[in-house]
Amino acid sequence: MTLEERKQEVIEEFSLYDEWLDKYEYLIELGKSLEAFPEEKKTEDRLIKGCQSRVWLDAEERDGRLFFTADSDAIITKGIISLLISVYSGRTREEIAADDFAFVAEIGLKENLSPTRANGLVSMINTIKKLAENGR
Amino acid sequence: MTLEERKQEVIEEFSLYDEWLDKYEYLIELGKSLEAFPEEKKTEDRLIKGCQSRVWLDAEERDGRLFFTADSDAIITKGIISLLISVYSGRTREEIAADDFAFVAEIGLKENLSPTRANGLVSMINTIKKLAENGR
Amino acid sequence: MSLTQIRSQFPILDTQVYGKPLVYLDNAASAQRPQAVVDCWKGLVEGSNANIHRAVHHLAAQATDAYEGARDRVKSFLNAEAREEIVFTSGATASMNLVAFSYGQVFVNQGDEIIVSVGEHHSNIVPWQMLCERKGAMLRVLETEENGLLSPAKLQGLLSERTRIVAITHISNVLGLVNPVKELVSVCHEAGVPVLVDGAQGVVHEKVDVQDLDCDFYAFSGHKIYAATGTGVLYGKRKWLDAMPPYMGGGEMIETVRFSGTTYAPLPMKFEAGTQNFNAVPTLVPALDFAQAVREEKAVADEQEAILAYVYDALMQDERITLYGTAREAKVPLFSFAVKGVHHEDLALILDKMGIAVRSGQMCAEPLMDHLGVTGLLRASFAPYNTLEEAKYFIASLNKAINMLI
Amino acid sequence: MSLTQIRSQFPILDTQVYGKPLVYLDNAASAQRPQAVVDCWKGLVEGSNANIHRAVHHLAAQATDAYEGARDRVKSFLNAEAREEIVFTSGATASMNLVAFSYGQVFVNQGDEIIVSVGEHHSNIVPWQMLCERKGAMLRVLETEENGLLSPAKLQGLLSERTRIVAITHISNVLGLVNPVKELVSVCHEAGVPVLVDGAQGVVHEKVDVQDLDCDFYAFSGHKIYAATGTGVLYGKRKWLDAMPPYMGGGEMIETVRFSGTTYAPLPMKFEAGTQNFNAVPTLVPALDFAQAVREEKAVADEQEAILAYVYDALMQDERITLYGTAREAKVPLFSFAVKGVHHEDLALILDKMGIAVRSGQMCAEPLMDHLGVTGLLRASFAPYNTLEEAKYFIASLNKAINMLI
Ligand SMILES: Cc1ncc(COP(=O)(O)O)c(C=O)c1O
Ligand SMILES: Cc1ncc(COP(=O)(O)O)c(C=O)c1O
Repeated sequence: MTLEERKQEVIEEFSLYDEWLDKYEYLIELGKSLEAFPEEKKTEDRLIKGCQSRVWLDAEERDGRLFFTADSDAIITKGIISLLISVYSGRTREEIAADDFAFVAEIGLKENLSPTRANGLVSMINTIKKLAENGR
Repeated sequence: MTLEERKQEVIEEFSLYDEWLDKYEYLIELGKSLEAFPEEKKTEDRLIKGCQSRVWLDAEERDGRLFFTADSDAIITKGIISLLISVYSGRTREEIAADDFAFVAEIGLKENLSPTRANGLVSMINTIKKLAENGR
Repeated sequence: MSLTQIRSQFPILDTQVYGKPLVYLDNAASAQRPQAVVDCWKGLVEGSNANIHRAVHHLAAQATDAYEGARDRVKSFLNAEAREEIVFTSGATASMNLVAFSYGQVFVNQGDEIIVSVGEHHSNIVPWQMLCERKGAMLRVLETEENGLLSPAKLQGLLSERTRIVAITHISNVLGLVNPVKELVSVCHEAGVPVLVDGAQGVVHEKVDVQDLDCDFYAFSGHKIYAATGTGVLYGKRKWLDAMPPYMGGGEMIETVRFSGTTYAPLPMKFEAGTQNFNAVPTLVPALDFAQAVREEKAVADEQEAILAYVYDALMQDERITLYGTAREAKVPLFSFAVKGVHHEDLALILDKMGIAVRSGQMCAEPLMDHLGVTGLLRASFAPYNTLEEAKYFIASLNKAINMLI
Repeated sequence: MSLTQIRSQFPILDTQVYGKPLVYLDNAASAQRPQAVVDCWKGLVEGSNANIHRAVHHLAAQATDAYEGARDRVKSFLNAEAREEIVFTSGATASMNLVAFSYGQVFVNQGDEIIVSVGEHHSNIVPWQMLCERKGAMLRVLETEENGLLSPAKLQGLLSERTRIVAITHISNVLGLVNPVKELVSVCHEAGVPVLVDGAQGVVHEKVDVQDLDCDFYAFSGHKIYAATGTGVLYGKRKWLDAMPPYMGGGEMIETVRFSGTTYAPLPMKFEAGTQNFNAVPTLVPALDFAQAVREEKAVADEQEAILAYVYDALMQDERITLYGTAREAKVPLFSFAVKGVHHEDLALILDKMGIAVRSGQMCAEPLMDHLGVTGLLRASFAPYNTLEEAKYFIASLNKAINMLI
């Protein structure tokens, strides 16, 4: 699936949920299903600044593509980072760097997750971009 | 004239003036007609604190009665202190100390002369009272 | 005043969030403002708007009267001895910084000690840390008892020859307990040590009489007690305020400004540098009137007591929940708690979507969080306009949210 | 926008005082607030009232957006490079105290020098005097030229190896002249000395571009530029703000609070201790929008120019009157003057009774008064909602008042 297709898919998935609580149920599920993140990787340099809850993000490059892993101590945040990962993992640096991350607003996350949380989201996005641009 | 009669007289004089500007004309006249206050008496201890313009007040006791002299660098203030003097000069300490100075409000000075100026007025009244109670 | 009448004074309570009626339980962060406060502010701005104190024109006179009238109201509200002991600031934080700087400037030297409790808000810790750093003084920390209260005996044990001031909270914004301030002050005064009381929460829940408490300083914010934001109060005993240098310079806090030397104005002007918040400070009058009126209203007291009992019991009985600040006899309806295995922020986010505004996180009391061994808590804080019904909806919603997350 | 349309946004302008239409010419002390500012404040209080930044609930999000939106607006208004360079304070006085303390704490030591001009407002003198006293530094005073302006050449002559900062006003609140700030800054920067510009009046009358001026700090108050009281701005170049310790402690100006040591939040939070004035700060948006709109309006510019010309000429031509701040090319419609043989306060009192609000006294610039050899002055300061007709009424009334008093 191309990046565009995957984003479209996420937008459609979210459009199924009218109710905020259902969106959260979905994010919680996503969070719970996120692949385990090794404790020893929860280091300062992998911690994303600007989130109220703690979020760790790591990237590995394989065959010219970036693969992300992540964790958070809050489950909804974990669901959000999980969602981002599911979209951006396996893409090339160029693809990620060129993306505008606008789909996040389209699924209503940005507006509705409060400014602090939104800042967290912005921080997550910025970190993903930075990883794509510079590597760690 | 007793203190009460003199106060009544002042209230009646002021009631002649509907217009604030006329009251001020009258106060200016009073100020201009105030007996000269010797320059050498313009000392710190005769200066009334709490007035925006400078006001000096002095009291002398003769035959058990207090006689006030005063000056100010602003003419309306001078008119006001002149008015106060014309009411309280020649009274006994007891008379002054017992007075409530309420006639000042009745002629509209307190409310209309702004808080700072009103504070100045309050300071003048307090100084007159203190002079009556303690002497200088 | 019935609860309905009280609620009708707060139009915001009819707001819908995400299509649900707003249940505002973040009152400890900031209260809502009654219509009378809005009207007061609007009336001043539209009718009596001018800079205060010095000008002699009509609008300035009106504005000054409103401002100085607020000082009289605060004086009577706190039962201070004199109006000169009431200093207006921009908030409780500014009040405490003022004391830390100005008292510290004269009375705190190298090697001296300052005592704060572990349960203090950052605003009653950081200014003292900054002072200690400037002066080479040391901060001593009074721990809370198991039930969350401060103990006069323990405080006594911490006082030393070098203690220069004790800074403690009346009611912690996390624990929601009324500390025995009078006894704490008395213990300090026996040792000749003055006490600053952080009354940011205390003034909201308790009738405060500074002469009875005998505290040396009492600080609070307008916005937590229904007044406009940007307003704050510092009560200080005259003997201290007189002995302290100004905190900020400028405007009319002076007697004479000369390049050869400046002298300062008498109290309270000495501490009110620059143009004051003259549109907002007078809103303290309707705000404190409201606070006092509801406090004296039996219907309100009953509802508050019912809320307190209901929520306290519900939280204490739920085995998944750990409530902090459990001393029932000293409790006000302000509850901070952890839910086992669940992040406070997740709860806050879900409750928000149910229309409920609660606070999550460290609540500006990180040392207390560390002390309690948590990264943050969830807090629900009630005001006189909250109902038992809302409390029940909150508990039911909390239960639902926990179940979603476990 | 016609002048009538502008005036209609200020309901207070229809007030009658003593049965006379209000003519408000005390704008330099505080401006009036347009309807949009009242509506903004009211809308926030009644619809989006909650403490900002940390809470994750809906009202807090709205309140935070409004507050942080104001930061963006101020950034664009001043053309700052980054929003982190915009710090909110309670007013210009607080902004300047912040710099005097925090910059002074790191950069000013015993024997160092600070330069201020003789024409400064107390708020840009006293904080520096207090700093000098704490640090054993010295205040050097830059005198104004005969026409009231500050001269870059003269400033250059005053700079020394020990000069650590220069603090000067953009427009004096007494003299009403636009100082050549860009040139003054350039002279200082050549010597490696940073410059604080007191923009309390400047921001009202001039389009300010801090990157063009290249000043290091720029301070102003909301209430003088149509916003709610209790709001203030400090612009500071990031390199300075980053290097400065916080001024006040508490609330969310921290990264981590530990008794073993506290670390501070990044800009701008580091300087915003305690609950901010979240109901009022967002009023800067409609206020600055208004300021910008009227500035770009030709009808307003023409009327202001006509007022300036009319009043300037009238005052200069009257032999009984001495106007201070005469440099015509740098003049804004703010006039301070003395009348021979007449006390300024008498004039202000009489004008007040004619409906005219003017300021009398030292105007918080006592050193300048001493320098000019007067005990005080009368000041009339005009805003874009004032009319030429009002200016004419003022001059006629002044004449009448003088005649009453001579
Ligand atoms: C030139 C100047 N600087 C500083 C100030 C102080 O501003 P504020 O009193 O609003 O803090 C004023 C106004 O009073 C002023 O006119
Ligand atoms: C106990 C306590 N102290 C101090 C403060 C600080 O008050 P403010 O932020 O209004 O300055 C607060 C509120 O945040 C508080 O709850």
